[in-house]
Order: sequence, then C-alpha cells, then structure tokens
Amino acid sequence: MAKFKGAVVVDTEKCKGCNLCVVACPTGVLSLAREVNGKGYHYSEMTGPGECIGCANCGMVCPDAVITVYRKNVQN
Amino acid sequence: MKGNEVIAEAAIRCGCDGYFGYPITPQSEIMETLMAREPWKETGMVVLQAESEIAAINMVYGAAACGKKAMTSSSSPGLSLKQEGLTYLAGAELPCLVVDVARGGPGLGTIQPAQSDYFQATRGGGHGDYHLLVLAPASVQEMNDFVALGFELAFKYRNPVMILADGVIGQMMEKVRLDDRVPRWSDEDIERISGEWALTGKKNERARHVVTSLELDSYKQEEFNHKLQAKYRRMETEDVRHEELSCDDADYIFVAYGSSARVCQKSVQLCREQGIKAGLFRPITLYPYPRLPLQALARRVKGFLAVEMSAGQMVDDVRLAVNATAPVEHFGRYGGVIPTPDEIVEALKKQIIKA
Amino acid sequence: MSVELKEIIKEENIVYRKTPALTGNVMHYCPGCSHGVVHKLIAEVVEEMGVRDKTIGVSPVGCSVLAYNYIDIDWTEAAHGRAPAVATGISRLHPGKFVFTYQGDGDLASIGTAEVMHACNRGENIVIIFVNNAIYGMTGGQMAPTTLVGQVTSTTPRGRDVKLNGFPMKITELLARLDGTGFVTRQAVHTPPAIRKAKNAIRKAFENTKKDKGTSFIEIVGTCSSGWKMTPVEANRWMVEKMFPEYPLGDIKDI
Amino acid sequence: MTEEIIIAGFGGQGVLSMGKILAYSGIMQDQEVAWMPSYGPEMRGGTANVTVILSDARISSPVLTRYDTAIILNQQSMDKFENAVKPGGMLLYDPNGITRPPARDDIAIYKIEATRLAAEAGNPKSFNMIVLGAFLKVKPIVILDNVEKGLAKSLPARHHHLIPVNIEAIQSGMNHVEKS
Repeated sequence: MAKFKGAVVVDTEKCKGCNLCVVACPTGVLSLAREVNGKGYHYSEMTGPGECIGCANCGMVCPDAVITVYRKNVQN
Repeated sequence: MKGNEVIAEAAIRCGCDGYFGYPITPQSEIMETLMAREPWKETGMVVLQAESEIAAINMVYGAAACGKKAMTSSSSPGLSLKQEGLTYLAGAELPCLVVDVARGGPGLGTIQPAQSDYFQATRGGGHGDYHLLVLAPASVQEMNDFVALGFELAFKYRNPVMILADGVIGQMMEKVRLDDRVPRWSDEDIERISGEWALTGKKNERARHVVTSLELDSYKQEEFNHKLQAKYRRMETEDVRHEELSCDDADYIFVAYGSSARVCQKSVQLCREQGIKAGLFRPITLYPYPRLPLQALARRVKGFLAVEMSAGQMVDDVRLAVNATAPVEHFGRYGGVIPTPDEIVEALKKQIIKA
Repeated sequence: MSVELKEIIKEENIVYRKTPALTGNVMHYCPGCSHGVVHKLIAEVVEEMGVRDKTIGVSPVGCSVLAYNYIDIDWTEAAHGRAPAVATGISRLHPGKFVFTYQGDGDLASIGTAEVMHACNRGENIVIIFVNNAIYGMTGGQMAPTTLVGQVTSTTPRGRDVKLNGFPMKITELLARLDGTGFVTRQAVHTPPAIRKAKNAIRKAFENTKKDKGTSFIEIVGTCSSGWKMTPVEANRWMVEKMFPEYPLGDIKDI
Repeated sequence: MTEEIIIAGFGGQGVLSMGKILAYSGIMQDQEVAWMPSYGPEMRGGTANVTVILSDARISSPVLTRYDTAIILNQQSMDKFENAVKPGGMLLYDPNGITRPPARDDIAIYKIEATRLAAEAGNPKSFNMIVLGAFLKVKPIVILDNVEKGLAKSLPARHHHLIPVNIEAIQSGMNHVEKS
C-alpha cells in the first residue's frame, strides 16, 4: 500500500495568521508561530512535519495563496 | 433628414462599434433609426436598448474600455442620470461620444428645446475636476459632422466628448451631406490606436491592462489630476472652434450657440435692416470655450448680448472672456420656449444700445 | 527528519501552489477573508482553461474593488453596482471573450439591483460572481441587503428589524427565475470539499460562456470576520449556523 | 429667394408630411431647406404645425414669428397665425371648420375647399396634397417635376404606387384654389 508523506511551506512574510489552515489540517501539522512576521501576524508553520500527508487542504483554504504543498510516495 | 436621424446614420457611417441608449423625448429617433437600420448586419455595430440611462452609460464604459468606438444619446433628465458614468469615464480616461438633445428643466421639465444643460455639460456635470469636450451643432449638417469629429477628438484626448444639441436641432430637417462610409476598426487598428491601455485580453508579452479611476494615494491622484488639467489646456490650444458672422464691422455682437445661434442669425439680418451693425459670435466648442477670439472682439465692439435658451449660463463664459472690457448682457427664454428673432433685437436695443 | 523534509520539498513533488494567474501582490483583505479564496479559484480556473488572454474581469465598488491587483488578466473597475452593465458593453463587443463580474452584496443586491436583473434577463453571455457576506465590509460594517434578521451591524445596532429594514434579499433565487440565466448556484469556500465544489461551479460557468448558455450566476456565501467581529474560524462557524439556513447551498438552476 | 412658410392644422391632417414633401421638393431643385415641426403631446391628435423654409441662401432661424405664407387648416391655427403673416404675404386656408374667416387686408388671402374636394374624390387622405397644389398654384416656388421627385423621396418605396394619385390631388388643388 502506498504511503505518502507531505510537507507544507508557508510564505511566512505574506501569511496573515488567519488560522484557517490550522483548522483545516486533518493531522494537526500546522500551528501559528509564537513569533510574528514583518506585518505583525503570528504566521502559520509546520510543527510536526512527520505527520503531514500532503493532502493540500491547508493550501486550498488559504485565502492569501501563501502555502505550497509537497507530497512524495515513500512506500519504498 | 431629421437631426436625430442624422446622428444615427453618421454613427453607422463613421464605423461606430456600439450604441447603448434608453428612450427619452426628444431624441428617441436616434435609437429608433438605428434599430430600423440594423447596422449589425452591415458593419457589425452593436445597438442595445439598456434598462436605464445609468446602464446605458456603463455599457458605453465597458465598450470604451475595450478601445471601441462607443456612444450613447439622451436628453436632459437622462443626462443627469448619466453623470456618474461620465465622471468614471473621464476618470478612467476613456473615449466615447455622448449626445444630449436637451429639453426644458429642471426636473422632468418639458420636452421642448432648451439650453439649460450648459453648466452640466461644460463644468463636468459629475463629481471631481474633469471636463467633457463639448461640441454644439447649429445645423443638421453639423449633427452629421460632429459624430465623426467627436470620435476623433475623443480618441485624440482619451476623453468623453459630448454633442450638446437641443430639440430644435434634433427634430428639424435640413439638407445634409452624409460622410462616406468608414469601416469599423479591426483588432489590429485597436492595437495600434489604443494598444497601450485597451482591454483586449492579456497576452504573455505584455502586462495586464487595468482600466480604473481609483487611486488610494492622494499624491498620485493629484499627479493624475495634473495630467488631466494638462490635457484640458491642450484642448484649449488645439481644438477650440467658433464661427463669426458679420462680426468684421459690427458694433454689437450676439453670442449664441446651437439653435439660439440660428435664431440670432435672423436677428442679425433684422438689425442690419434697421441700420444696427450687429454680428453673431457662435461658439462651436463650448468646452473649451473660444475665449481668446471673443476677447479680441471685446476690444473693438460696443457690447455683447448672450442669447441662450436658459436663465443665463453661457453668459458666465462670455463675461469671463470679455473681462469687463465691454458691456455683456444676457437674454434668455427658457423652460422650452424658443426666443424669437424680433425679441432678441428688442433685447439688444433695450439692454445694450439703450438709446 | 530534516533530511526527509528536504527529500519531499522538491519541485516534482508539488501538489498545490499558488497559480501563476495570481499576480503575487499581497491582498489587502483582512486575515481569513473569503475573497482571497474566491480570487484564487477564479485564477485557477482561468489558468487551467488556458484563457487568460481571453478573460476580462470587471471589479466592483466594495472590498473587492482592487481585485484587479490580484488576478493577472485585463480588468476594468466599474462604478458602484454597474458591473453587469459594464460587462454587457465588453461582452457585446468582444463576443469571443470570457467576461465576468465580481461583486459583493451591497454592489450587486442593493445599488446594482437593476443592472444585474437586466443583464441576467437579457441572458448576457457573462459570468457573475457574487460574494455574499451579509455586510458592507469596505465602509466599516453597515447593513447589507442580505444582512440576516437580528444581525447587528453598525447601522442596525440593535439587530436588523424587518419593520424598519425589510427582509434579507435572496437575489440569487430571484435571478434564477429569469429566463436569461442558464446556471445559478450558491456555494461556499469554508472547507476543502466546499472549495472544490465552488471551483467546479466557476469552471462550469466559464465553460458555459463558451457554449453561450446565458448568464451564469454564482453566489458564494462568505465571511467577514472584521465586520462580524469574530475570528476567521468563528466566522466560518457562524456562517454555517446562521447564514446557510437563510442561504442554502447548492444549484438552483442548471439548464 | 427665401420663402418662410407655416403650415398649421390638426394632427392627422398630414400637416407634417405636406411640409416634408415641400422640403424634399426644394432639395430636388437644389435649394436650402429647413423643416421644423412643433413636437410633443400635441402630435397625438391636437394641433400640429410645421415651419418650412426654402431658400437660395443659407437658412438662419428655423423658428420664426413672421411668415411669407401661412397655410391654415383649422380655426385654432387661424387664431394663432393670421397675424403672423408678413404684410404683403399670403394666407391660404380651407374654409371647412373655419368660423371666423381671415380679415386682414394687407395680405393676399386664398381659399381651397380641400376637405370637400377630398371627400368628393373619395380619398380623404389626399387632403394635404390638394392644399399643397393650391399653394403651388399661387406660389410656384417648386416645379411639379420636383414635387414628384420629392414625393418619391419622402414616401417609403411600398407607397410609390400612390404617387400618381397624389399628383392628381395636387392638380385638383391647383385648379380649385380661389382668391377671396
């Protein structure tokens, strides 16, 4: 059975910290940072990359199109 | 042909791409003529009856944004509704042609001819610092001529142009020589003429075109206003038009445009029969106003009578031009009443000659 | 672990990223605003259909007035409420183009009611995207025609009172009854499945333009967390609870 | 030569079309013309009048208060326009329905029984052409050939078969006009 591992890259300087991606993530990979970006927002970041399945839900719900999602078949 | 019908015919012949209108007396013949002529079969010109004057002018806005030759027509109350669209067109620097076959006001007013839309036409009409270039036809022939000229100037300046006529010019028939047919612009023509800004679909090799009058930065907006003002100054030097009749030896000058100028022509004849040396100064562009030639006349005549079918609007421009060098008085009939040649002569005697 | 991440983050493994049809300008919208998602969906559809050079957008007056800064196509901005008339002018003179308006509830359902009614009634071959968040966002949270009964806004401080303000306007249902509309649907963009559906609807609307199937009208029920004075996550919840019963999702007309 | 004419009567009498035919006839002989109707609600059944000017020179005002010729087809128009005829000018009227005939002695007054003649001919629509004929008899400012061309120009092609009937009516008017 195929097993996928994913990764999320957030353009943290453009992120507005709306938290919608955090809520949309089925595996709880994302959270808002303690730090703020140049605009003063607590940006979203990956905290547990090992659990990301690359489903892209976060990317889809992101109103600012600042998320890129990667997915790799790690079966072998 | 009737003045209104000529507008329609001239639009088809000059390669107009789209007419969008809403019926209102006394100019409905324009759209009626277009619908009867079915130019879409002949040139592909679009003719559409909109749901309101507001929609019509915004359809013009859309068409003009594509670099097309778009026009609308209406009469005074309808023009009030179009003012919003006109200020957006001016603010977005879009070329278009608007015809106002004016009637008596204010409010719903009368359907008879009037010239009480002068302020609205020449001062901008809507909000913001802008002007339309305003052409005032005084004959059915000029109703024809000013359609092609109007489009030419609209594209020269990227600015709305208005033909300010009235019920007399719209409803009367005169002999008219129509222009030869000119094909509508092709996509290549539009690319050549308006390729810098027109909405033609963003190609890879160019940046997207955005037609807007919005600017969030007040300094940039001021800069844009400077640009507009420079454009209006250029109109003043390159495209002021007027006509003088019997002014060379005149002591007294009637200043009148449109159908009032026609009536005054008769008054000039009547004056001359009575030994009064009268002449007629007819502004053809109301904005920009022919200030300099009027100023030149002011240095050698005994007085001016501004004759308008209004309570006194254009007379302000006469006074500004004459600048107290000579007496300026106003005579007007309004609300749809047309002054007679005789009462104009009487007014000249009473208000200016005073003998 | 980090080695593994590097393994994953490679061009060939990308499954989702900003479509090139978005300009990359940072949107001026508040955090969590639905407009961003809707913009993104339009951009994706235009890009996937390969019609960027044939698409012309008409932006409204309201929060999305600056939509032209975000989707990389030719745009014009329209006077308040007049976008369907402007789009009519464009579409009539550019019959081969994909012309769409993007309008909010104040623009479309209040000041621009006549224009949208008649554009739909003529069956203009355009797409109308209507984002309904039940409030005026741009001007600071005043009542919209679609504001819910009892909803507090800055001009209904004690809640919308039907005696004073009338009822929430279901303009989408009204437009569906006009013979000129071919496809009328109501969607939302609060969850990934909803977003997929909304995108399919937008795609279908653009395809309809190709087939000249009349006016396509897509309402997107959206949030305005600033205007509603909630977090974006709370706003989504409130929308599901309060807005959806009044504005149920789904296709209303599809011919 | 400049001829300033007012034609006034009821809507439906063919006042405007008579003026139009006259104007077109003028164009056919290369004259300057102006045709200026009163317009508005009165077009629908009330009084209708039209100013027609034919001239060899550029025409000034299309709106006048004094006329070389007044063609008057009802009493209201008589009341309004009798005094608008220039001294030495001409007034032509149809006595049908006129309760107070014109009284001026400084103008030439002509009568044409057009209503009666049209009824007798069984063609009430020819009324305005009979009046036109009467006018042209007194003031032959356009020749009949050009009137025929003017008719062809102002009538839609589907009505061109009616041109001979119209010419007949014009001739009838020419034959029956009388000085009063």
